[in-house]
Amino acid sequence: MYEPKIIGFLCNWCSYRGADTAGMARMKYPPNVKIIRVPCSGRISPELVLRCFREGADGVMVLGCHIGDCHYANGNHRTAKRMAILRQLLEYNGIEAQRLCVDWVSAAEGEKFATLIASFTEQVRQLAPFVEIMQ
Amino acid sequence: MAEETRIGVYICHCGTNIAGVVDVGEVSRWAGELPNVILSRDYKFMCSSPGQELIAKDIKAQGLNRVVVASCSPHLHESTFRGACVSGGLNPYLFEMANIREQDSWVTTDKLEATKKAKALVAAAVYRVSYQKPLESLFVPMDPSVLVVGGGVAGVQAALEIANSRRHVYLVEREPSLGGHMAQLDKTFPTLDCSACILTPKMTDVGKHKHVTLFTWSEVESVSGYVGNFTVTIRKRARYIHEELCTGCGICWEKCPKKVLDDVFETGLGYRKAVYTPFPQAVPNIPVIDRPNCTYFIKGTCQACKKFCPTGAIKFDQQDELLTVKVGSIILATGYEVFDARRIPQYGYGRLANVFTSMEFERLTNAAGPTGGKVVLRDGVTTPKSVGIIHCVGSRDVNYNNYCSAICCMQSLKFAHLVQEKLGAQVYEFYIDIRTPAKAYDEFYQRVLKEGAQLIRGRVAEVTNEACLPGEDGKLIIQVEDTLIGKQRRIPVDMVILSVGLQARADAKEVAIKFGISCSVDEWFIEKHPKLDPVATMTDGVFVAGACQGPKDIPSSVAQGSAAAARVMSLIGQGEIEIEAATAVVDDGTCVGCKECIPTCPYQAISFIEYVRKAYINEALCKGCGTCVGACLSKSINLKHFTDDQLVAEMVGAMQTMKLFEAS
Amino acid sequence: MEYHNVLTTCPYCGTGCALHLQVLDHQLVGVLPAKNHPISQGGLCIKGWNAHAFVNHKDRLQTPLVRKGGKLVTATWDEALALIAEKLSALKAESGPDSIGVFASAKCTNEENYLIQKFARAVIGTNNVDHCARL
Amino acid sequence: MSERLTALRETIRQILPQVDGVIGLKTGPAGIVAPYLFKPGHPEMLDSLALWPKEPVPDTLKIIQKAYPNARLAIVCRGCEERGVVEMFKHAQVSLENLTLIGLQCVQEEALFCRCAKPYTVHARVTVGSPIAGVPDPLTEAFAAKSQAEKLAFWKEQFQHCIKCYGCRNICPQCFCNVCALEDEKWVETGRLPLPNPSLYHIIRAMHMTAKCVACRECEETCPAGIPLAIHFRLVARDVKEMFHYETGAVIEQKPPQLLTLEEGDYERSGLP
Repeated sequence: MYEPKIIGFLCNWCSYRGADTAGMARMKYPPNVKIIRVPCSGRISPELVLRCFREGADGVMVLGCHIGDCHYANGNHRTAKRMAILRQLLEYNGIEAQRLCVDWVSAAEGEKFATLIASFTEQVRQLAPFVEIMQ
Repeated sequence: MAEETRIGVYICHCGTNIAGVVDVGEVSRWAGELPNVILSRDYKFMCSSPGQELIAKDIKAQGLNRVVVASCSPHLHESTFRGACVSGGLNPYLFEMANIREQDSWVTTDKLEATKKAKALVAAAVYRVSYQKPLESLFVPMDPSVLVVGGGVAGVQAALEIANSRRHVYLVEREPSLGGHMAQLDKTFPTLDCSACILTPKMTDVGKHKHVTLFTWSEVESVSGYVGNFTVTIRKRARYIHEELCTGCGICWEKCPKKVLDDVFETGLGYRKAVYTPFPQAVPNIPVIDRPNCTYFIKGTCQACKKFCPTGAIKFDQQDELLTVKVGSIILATGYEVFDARRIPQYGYGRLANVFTSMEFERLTNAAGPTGGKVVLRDGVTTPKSVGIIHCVGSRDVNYNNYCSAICCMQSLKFAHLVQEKLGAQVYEFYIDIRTPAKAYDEFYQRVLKEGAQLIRGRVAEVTNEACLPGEDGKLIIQVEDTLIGKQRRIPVDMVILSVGLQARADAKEVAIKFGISCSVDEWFIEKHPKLDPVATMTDGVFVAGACQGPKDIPSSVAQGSAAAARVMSLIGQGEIEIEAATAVVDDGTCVGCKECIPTCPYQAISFIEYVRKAYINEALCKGCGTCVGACLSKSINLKHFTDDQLVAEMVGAMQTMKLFEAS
Repeated sequence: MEYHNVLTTCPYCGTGCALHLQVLDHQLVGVLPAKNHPISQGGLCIKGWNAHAFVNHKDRLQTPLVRKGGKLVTATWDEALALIAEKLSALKAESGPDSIGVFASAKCTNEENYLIQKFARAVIGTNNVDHCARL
Repeated sequence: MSERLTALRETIRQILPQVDGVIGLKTGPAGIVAPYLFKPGHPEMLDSLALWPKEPVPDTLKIIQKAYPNARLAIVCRGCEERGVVEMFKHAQVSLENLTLIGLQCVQEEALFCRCAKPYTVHARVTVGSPIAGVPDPLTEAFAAKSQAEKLAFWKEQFQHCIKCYGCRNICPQCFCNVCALEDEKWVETGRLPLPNPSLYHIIRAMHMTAKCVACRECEETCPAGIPLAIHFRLVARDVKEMFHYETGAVIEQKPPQLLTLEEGDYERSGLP
């Protein structure tokens, strides 16, 4: 067992606030995910996700507003499309798609956020450290 | 030569909020060794005045050109610390925040792990801040006109406040008259003053105000632009009445032969004509012709109203009009809907005649209502001798709405008082908890108790007309577990009132998208901050007031109306508006003109310059979402303050720290 | 409006990959590999792919430069060659022919490389000849 | 083959007088084939007209149109090249105005060589040869059947040979950026050969080719290491078709899916929560 290193990209308006909500409610979750705030999940280019893996991240989370609730109307629609393809591509390259978590967390869903962090950390822990894959 | 990067790092204790879990001294010591960090301090409360002064002083004394504060969420204090940087003479965009409270000390159990995580987050911020560039904000003039959507009490209040300070208000109301739900109510709790009596003067003030343009029977069609410069298209639906010619004399609806069940204002208890104003005090006092029910529109005959109208104001050929107005800010006060009691079949609404909803009861007891204020059963004559009032119908219920509708307790107690006062009937209230927190509310509760209402604590299981015990014949029986005595009870009554909850309007989501704001899971509009910015939204220049933001009573709605007006006035007072500096820019040296970005922009801020065949972003329209950045394959678009370099540096900072801990 | 391809050999190493220089209106605009060429069979390495890049590059020297008073100034070929001859002769007279080495480029053709070794051995009189890409 | 060549020559001969030039292939010195712009007034050049090996002619079209935006041109294109032209049009790189597509239908052996699913044109109104059905792509199928570990091992072996010549990118008509993300140290590590595996270079390129790759297989053909690069692109193309109902080059008016908001069902098919 090892401690997975995870980077989480959170949109400023829903998911980051969801994380704040979890914090305000003092919900406990594992410390493995380091959060990077972006204005919208649509800002996250696939290259950014891949660069995380290159730096040795064992998992990457991309969290945005729920479909239909995007602060920028439909920025997360592109996220949905890009990330769906990126997950497939990871598979085609022998990287488990489970290493890339794409989900939607609203500002109110502190509990969902905390649960998601915990379950994703566990999910990644079940896989080999990424450095062992990337040589 | 490039200027040397000099970073100051400040670790906030936040009392014990952070310091109780994270070893702030250790984080501060460790941050001091990060590249380019000139000084690193920890301090009890960074957001306090001395904390802010510390930053300003260090910037000047130590020549800091970058500042990192590790404390709470940037949503709380980013602007505070940016302000501190500015007072120290530093561009606010050379500041970065690490969230070690909401994302660390409050959520991490293991102190050692929390300290490690704090280090990683601080390192990420330190790495990032080196890449940050000073940004200058764009200023655009603020249009002093205001759009208020919704003519209920919150909207009316907001419109009045703004108009009284001589700024122009466009007030749009979907129904034929202002008034909203409040116009339907009889008495208002806890003072029991007549709703119409206190609302009507406000409505008339707005109606005749020289700084208000009223659009009733109208809806907002579309909104474009941004704070300070919105362009709003309003659909003014055809009333088939010439508004300037109409004097509101009422001859048309007297002469109209077509009676229509009024299921909006009179909740289906009364009738109106096919040409009507919803109630006598309507503002404007101009009727509308109900096209689907008007004989002329159905059969082409009748025209009674037209024949008798003394001013010739009836215009059957009127068309919907699309009007465009320019405003600088918008207040949404679109109100609520009541919960549909039919959704709870076991309460019998719609099936058992004498089960009423709270809104129906308001009309029954209202002197201007269909029964002239006589509280009678559905047969129209019988006076009930006993009345059961059920609280929380559709509220605080996992099957329907999880939240408390805030008004039902007081409303139900008010009903108890009115029933006893008017009929002397026995009243039973069925409640889960009694919530009477505002001024003079609990006193009212005590008063109703003294008046003899029986309060039974328990969620009602069923309302039925199937008698099985003596004394139940011909009655409605309320089956409930009285949780205070721990027994099942059957209470026979003549009339049941369901205190139905409030819920977001069916089209709330649609409206939210139109105005670029967001909705909660329950579809209430989301405010910018639940405590500190309750009437602003995430979209600059768009504010919310009243029950569209969540269940609210009249005092709170009025307060929010005023609050939203105050926020708008403060914007107008600034004269010009600072536009988000973190916008996207196209590097026209590398743009290949593939147009991939153009349709991705939710704000139509990107255009294609044909003669150079390159994309161009209008910074005033850009909201800085960065979706175009994610779409640009040649990486020719960059989002200021969220550049690839900055995000990569932030990530590398976090990763390297994590790897360091892993190795050790 | 005229577009055609000129078949040539990549100048960078001894493999002898064939490549097409794309010519639009007498301007070199790009490189294409030669698919049915027996040696390179449609492939090129990164050097070959960029073989055209220097031709119209703004930094490419168009005339010889001679340092005068610490500054490089443009000169004619005659002037430059005369200066080189003068300096080489002086060096040879002063320190002998083995004080001079000749270093040839992979960008030169076989014929040019033959000539330069001839120059080193016959004109200067040294065996100090080498080449940067002895594949 | 020669019948097709004669027919194509005749077709071009007829079109030539109506246009400023026809882009096709020409046999040069030593029988080496390259793209060429046939001009009216020089029909004799058609004697050296060639069919095979195919070349990335959409790129040639782009080069000429950038310099002569108003020229009336015709282009001899196979199915893949036609799709390439259509996709480049969608990205504002070529114009379909004043352009005549001369469709050249591939024959069985060419289709087998390219493992091509659509060896025929669909938009060209002038065509030469008769369209044949697509052939399966055994390489891609075999890959798709592999397990996670086998996929990883497969690419590890393949990418060991990559010399990072950027040829796959250079030759690709759909790679038209002025500045390439693959040359940015932020995204692709520099100075490292063999490439680390999984190769971010190739994942990023495949990502960029989403809904753009027209399956022309030029990248595979130019790869000095013989890496079967098309596998990536073809699998992604299949996903794009399933998730977003988009096929490159099929419908000129259809916008590429990355640009569009989600349409009904898109989201469900994307497999995201």
